[in-house]
Amino acid sequence: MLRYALTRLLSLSLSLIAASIAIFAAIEVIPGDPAAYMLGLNAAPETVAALRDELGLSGSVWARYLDWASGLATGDFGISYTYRVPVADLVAQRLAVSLPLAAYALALSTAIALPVGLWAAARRGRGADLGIMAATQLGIAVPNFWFAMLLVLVFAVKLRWVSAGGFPGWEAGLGPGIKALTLPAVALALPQAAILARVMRSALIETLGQDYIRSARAKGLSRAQALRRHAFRNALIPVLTILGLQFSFLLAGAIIIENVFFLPGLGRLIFQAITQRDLIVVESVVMLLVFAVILVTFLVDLAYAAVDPRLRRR
Amino acid sequence: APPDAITLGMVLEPPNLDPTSGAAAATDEVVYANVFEGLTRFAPDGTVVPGLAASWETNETATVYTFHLREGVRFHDGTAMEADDVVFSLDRARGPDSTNAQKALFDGIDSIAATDPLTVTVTLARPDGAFPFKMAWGDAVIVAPETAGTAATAPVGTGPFRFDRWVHGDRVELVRNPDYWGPAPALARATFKFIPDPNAAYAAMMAGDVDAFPNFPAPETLPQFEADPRFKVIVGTTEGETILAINNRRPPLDGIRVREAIAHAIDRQDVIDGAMFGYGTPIGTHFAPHHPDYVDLTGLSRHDLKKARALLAEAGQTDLKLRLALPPPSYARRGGEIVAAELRAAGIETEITNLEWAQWLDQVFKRNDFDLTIVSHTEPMDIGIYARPDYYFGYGKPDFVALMDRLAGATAPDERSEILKAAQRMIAEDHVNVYLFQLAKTGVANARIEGLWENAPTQANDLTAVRWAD
Amino acid sequence: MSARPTLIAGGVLSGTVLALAALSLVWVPHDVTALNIAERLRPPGGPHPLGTDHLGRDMLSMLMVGARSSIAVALVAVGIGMGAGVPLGLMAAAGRGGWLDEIVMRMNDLIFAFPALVIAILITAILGPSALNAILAIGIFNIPVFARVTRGAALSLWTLDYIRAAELAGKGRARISAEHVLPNIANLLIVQATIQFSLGILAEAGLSYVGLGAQPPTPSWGRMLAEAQTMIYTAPRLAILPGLAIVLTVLGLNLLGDGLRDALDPRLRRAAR
Amino acid sequence: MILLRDLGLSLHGRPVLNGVSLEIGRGEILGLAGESGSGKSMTALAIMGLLPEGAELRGHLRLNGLDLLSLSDRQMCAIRGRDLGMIFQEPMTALNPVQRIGDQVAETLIVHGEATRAEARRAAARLLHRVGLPPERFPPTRYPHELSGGQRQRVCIAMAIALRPQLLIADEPTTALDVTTQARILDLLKGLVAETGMGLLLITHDLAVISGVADRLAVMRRGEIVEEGPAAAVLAARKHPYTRALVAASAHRPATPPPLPGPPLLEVREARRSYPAAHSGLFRRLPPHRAVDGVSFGIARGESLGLVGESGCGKSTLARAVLGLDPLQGGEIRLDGEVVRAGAAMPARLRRKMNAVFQDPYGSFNPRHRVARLIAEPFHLDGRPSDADDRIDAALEAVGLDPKDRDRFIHEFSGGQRQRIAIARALIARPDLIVLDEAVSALDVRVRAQILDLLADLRARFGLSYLFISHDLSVVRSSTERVLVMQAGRIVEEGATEKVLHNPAHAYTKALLSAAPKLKEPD
Ligand SMILES: Nc1ncnc2c1ncn2[C@@H]1O[C@H](COP(=O)(O)OP(=O)(O)OP(=O)(O)O)[C@@H](O)[C@H]1O
Ligand SMILES: Nc1ncnc2c1ncn2[C@@H]1O[C@H](COP(=O)(O)OP(=O)(O)OP(=O)(O)O)[C@@H](O)[C@H]1O
Ligand SMILES: [Mg+2]
Ligand SMILES: [Mg+2]
Repeated sequence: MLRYALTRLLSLSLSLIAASIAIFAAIEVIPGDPAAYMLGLNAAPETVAALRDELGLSGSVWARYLDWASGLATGDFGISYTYRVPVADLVAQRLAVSLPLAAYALALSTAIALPVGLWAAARRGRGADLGIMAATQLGIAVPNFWFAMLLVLVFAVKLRWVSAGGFPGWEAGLGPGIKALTLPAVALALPQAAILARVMRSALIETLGQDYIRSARAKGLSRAQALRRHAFRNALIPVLTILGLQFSFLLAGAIIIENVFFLPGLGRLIFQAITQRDLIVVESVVMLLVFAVILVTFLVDLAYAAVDPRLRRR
Repeated sequence: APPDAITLGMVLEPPNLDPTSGAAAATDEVVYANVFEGLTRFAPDGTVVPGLAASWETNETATVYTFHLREGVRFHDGTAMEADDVVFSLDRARGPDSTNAQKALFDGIDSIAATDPLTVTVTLARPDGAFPFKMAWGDAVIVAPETAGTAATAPVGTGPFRFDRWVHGDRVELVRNPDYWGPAPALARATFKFIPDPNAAYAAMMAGDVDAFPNFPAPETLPQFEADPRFKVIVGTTEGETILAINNRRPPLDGIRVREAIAHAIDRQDVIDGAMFGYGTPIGTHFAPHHPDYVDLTGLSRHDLKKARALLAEAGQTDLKLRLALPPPSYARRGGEIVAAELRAAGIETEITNLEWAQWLDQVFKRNDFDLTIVSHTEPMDIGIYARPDYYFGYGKPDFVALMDRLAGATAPDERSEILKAAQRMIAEDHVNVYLFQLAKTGVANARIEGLWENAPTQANDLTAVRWAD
Repeated sequence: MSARPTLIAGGVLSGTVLALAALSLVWVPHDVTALNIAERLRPPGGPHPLGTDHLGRDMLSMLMVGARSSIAVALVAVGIGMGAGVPLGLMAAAGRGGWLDEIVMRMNDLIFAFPALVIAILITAILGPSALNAILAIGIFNIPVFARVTRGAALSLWTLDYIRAAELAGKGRARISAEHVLPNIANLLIVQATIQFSLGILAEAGLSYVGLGAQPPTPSWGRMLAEAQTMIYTAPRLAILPGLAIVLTVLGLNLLGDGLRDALDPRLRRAAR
Repeated sequence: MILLRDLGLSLHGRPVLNGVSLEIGRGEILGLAGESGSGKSMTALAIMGLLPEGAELRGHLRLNGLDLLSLSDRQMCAIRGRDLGMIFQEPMTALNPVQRIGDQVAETLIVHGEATRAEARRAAARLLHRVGLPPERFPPTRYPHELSGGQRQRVCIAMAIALRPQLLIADEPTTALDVTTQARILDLLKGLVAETGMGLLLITHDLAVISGVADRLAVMRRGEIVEEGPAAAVLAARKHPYTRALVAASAHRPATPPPLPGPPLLEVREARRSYPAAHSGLFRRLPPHRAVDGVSFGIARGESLGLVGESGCGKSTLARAVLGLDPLQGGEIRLDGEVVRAGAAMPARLRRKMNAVFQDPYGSFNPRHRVARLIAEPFHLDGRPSDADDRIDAALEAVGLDPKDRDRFIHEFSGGQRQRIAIARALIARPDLIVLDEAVSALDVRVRAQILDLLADLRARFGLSYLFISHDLSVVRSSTERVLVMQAGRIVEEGATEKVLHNPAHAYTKALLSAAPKLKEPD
């Protein structure tokens, strides 16, 4: 087990190193210069050069890579070129929005999808099932930014129940914070819920065909009892896999939704940092995301083991 | 009582809050006249009026300026603003390590001296009648030596509002400065909220999340606001000459006939209607139409397909293929599509490439690797760029340079006016670029808000006079 | 659930879109590169059955040509994903448990670990926005998907006795993969391809929406949607039509995938009979 | 007690059962025999009310006079598990893999409201002990995957008998298990019947099993009961021709030609192969598991050598090594004097001399290829010969199929026919040695007899050698000259088949033999 953990750790750090090189290389070849961007149309070349020096952009590629990578390893993410504040602070600010948003959306989609999937599986082939499946197909097919726009139109512009976007900050209190994240979370969650419900349903149907369900029925369990007590847990593995993927997606992939709701999230930070060539922010945030994804994968693996005892050894 | 707080919408977030380093218009839109002040300042109508200098005088030849500072001005950290700070600020801006984006403003300065705590004398190398105008720019604001280094994140100025906090990616908040030297502003608190998505901007306005959006990004929705009594639409002028820039270095674009053909191929009104939904004023040269010295030269490049084709045939360019590089703003992206279609009608094929700003700066602006591009030049009174042969469109004709040199030395209003008119005519006749339209300032605000600038002589959201009506 | 209605509905929907896209290669009602500012924002009717857009172009023609770019991007991206992912998956399965398998799978994990949209933005920042780069960005993320699906299915095939028999006949791993493994997982791959295809169309729309996809004057559904979004209040048709086109196409492809899966799955086929 | 009268069943419109009538009393064991697909399992599921979707059931089904067919599903739920218990055909998959065995047993009690959770737990532990899983060695907290097939079958039994049902249905409770485990399970069932007085419906296609256990026997064929009566009498009299055919087939012995003189064809010396062991606990790693541990033997030309031993003793591992599919970690294998090595290192010349027939007649063919292509696969090594087509036809004929079958797909053949095609494929390149790894275990008795005949015939005609692997002693007895007995990776006994199986020297062989059910020959 220790050896397993060690090899796992080694492959994890190798992945991270590979990722850091890939990111750094990609960013090196991006045309455009943060200093030129910041100084605009009228700046003289010497001014740009002066700013480049000030930002520490004039060293050799290797020196800069090592500088950055060793900084990362010690938890020092560097200073943003444009904002001039520590990247770690920026990221922490954004995570305070993105992380709760992702968790909120995930919780919503799970809370919708699991019962719906269960319900549809129990009524497989009947009208209710067909209706639900048609609805999920539609949920997957609708582009989420389109759906988000619609939500804003109805709930913010027409009904004025919530504001059209923005985030007051957690210091304004838990209630306003959650209220501000509700529409974006719904916009993110519904397509995900549609996918999850389908996965849940087909996993359940798969397990319902297993011999042990028949064993359970032979003991005198009703159809519904067998579904709840035996099929559900066995169907969780594919559901967990999808949940893991969805969390990673939600954390960084919400850029478009963040745009529609003008939320100060991680996705927009990257987007903006790329346009402004705030490269150190891009590098560090992408690294952080890669790390988060690897971590989530690891957690999902742990969750597998919690669900399925057959996976506990190894 | 009427509310004393306001939330303003802005499309772009400033990268930092130091106007003396970096060119971002968004920085000035937050801090100009609110947090930082210069010796002089722009009034809403574009004239230059006293700022921290209550008055100034100049010698006969316009080479020595003496500024008399106001009394009792304090920085937000409580320290007094005196002549030393002015000397420091101007020296810092023109020094060798300066990262001031408009360093050229200070080029003419020979020396600066603090005669006494409230008097500053600036000696210029050459006569410059426009020096007070230059000192009104956001890049020339006065900062204190102790706090200049941290202005990017914690700006300390002398203005009517103090910086309160900045939630990155979301908003900047300012609060009233109780120790302001001038009349106290009506507002106690102002929030600048950053909303890049035009649709989100619309929704935020409609939902009442934002009280005013001085540069509203979706002109197509303005009729909606006009029809709604809750809002008022403010349409004004800006200093933004929007041009189809032509790389004058590159054959066959170095030939005046080809450039003229391009100019005749384009229907300005189509571009204004299609890209800006009718907001914008056609221009025929690189000059703001609201300026008293403006000459209407649009006749020189009237939409005339036949003429365009004839000129091309004359130049032997019957199957011309050009690249059109477009930066992100919608005037460029939408306008570019229209321009491309109109050029095609005249027999010029164009290939559109959309670029981010950083790419545009690198490829078009720095390496001059382009044929055509669309961009808006938002600096006030910037016809001087045509005198720079190394500037991206590469004009710099000696006659024009001579004209500009004369302008720098001229102090008499009549003479200046005459030179400016000649310059306008010269670049229009040479068809250096295609002059499309003057960008309009289209703002939306809650109908009860008063005192917002109608026009934009510089990029600013001056809040000193803004108030809620009862 | 019977496979038939799903299959037919999916086939008809995606077939119509494909046919319209194909038709646009030879004929469209109006030229989509010719602008007519005077004719802008015309309501449906007359020469323009679906009206005109904010630059006076015919909406129907725009939608037809837009289908072409959406489909082309998604199709080529799926092609890239399959072209690279399937061989990788086959190789990994053939060398199961070995170093090759390990390397291929770790590389896959790494690609998965990068947030897709961010990489798309980065690629665009490096190479400039174009349909080609959208294809590249979407294609790269299809590779691990196909590699995983292929490897998973191939692994279970490798335990079967007919693979043993082929080994006994002296066939090498590559040959066995091509001859015995690939044909037997083809169904699965086809189904996955329809799913990825529909995801590709959504991704193209998303990328175009943030300005990274097909470039003007080539119309694309995503860009039409993005450009029309602020006009949703004045001319809702402009935003609704491309949105509807995306929804219907994706829906059609998903239904097709579902139907194919049911039709090709021998277990379900038997039950349906 | 349970009474079936004129039970008819169709699945999706296809008739499966036809006028089935049966009766089981208290304390009685009824054996239900018949070849694969005859409808045995469907009869059982009909009684339980757990028929698959699309089933239509007619006739009468009474439990102590109560008409089961008129009950709602809710009412049936109350009866299932309480009055009717069932053990399913496949023990490996009959248990929920993510639930502890104790909880699965306890669930029967809890669902019927017979016990609180804690009581049910205690009762489950007692039940598991009773079926031979003492809590000291097999705590109820174990998960199914931590048990062997036989042990899992015991858990299923515990589940089924928890509430002392009046009728227990055991559907092929031992087919998946090796002989020793099989014997223990059958003893357990017999004991339970004697002890609790329940009725037992024992379904199997193995007449030998029935002859040892059942009081009465019903023989089923194509959904009908063709013969029924006291087990001993039915087996002795064999009135119905089908019964006769079944019995004859299970006792079938093909003629065995003698081996050819000369040097041995295959020599295996000190072969060793181990698999890395699972981790146990946090840091400890168990020593590697030795699947084949120093095995030596030889096969002469024309000889058929048997290899027996219980499940998991290493037979297949050894076979794969012989075939050059898996590498050895020690020792040596020589075929015709040349060393066999796994992987690409194996020369074509050598590869051609061997082939194999595997257990699963369906899984050994690519479902997408036609028979001609499937059979011709071994030609790959030398390129397709010019007379390939003729040889394909000849091979098909040799295994008793029609050359016209060459254009059909594998799913169009029955299990027996498929196994013949596998043999045709093994033969076509004229190998010297064929390894038969459980090649007949999946087939029902009648088809099995045909295949054994065919193999013997081919051996006589072409002078082939066989390595014949099986855990079924009767098959080995009837078709090999010599036999190896394998236990935990080692050969524990070796000798002439007759001698070893009649007069075993090693204790393990004795145990194997005594566990194997035998069908008594009538005088
Ligand atoms: N789910 C099902 N759907 C349709 N037909 C089925 C199904 N299950 C079994 N059958 C068919 O019903 C018939 C009887 O099957 P049954 O399982 O009762 O056979 P069996 O006698 O138990 O055979 P075996 O010894 O192989 O278990 C067979 O022809 C089989 O193909
Ligand atoms: N790939 C493997 N990894 C680890 N252990 C294995 C592997 N394959 C087989 N074993 C173990 O090696 C032992 C011998 O397996 P083998 O398949 O040779 O048994 P067998 O005698 O053929 O049994 P059966 O009659 O059930 O087919 C078993 O204990 C099995 O669990
Ligand atoms: Mg059966
Ligand atoms: Mg085996």
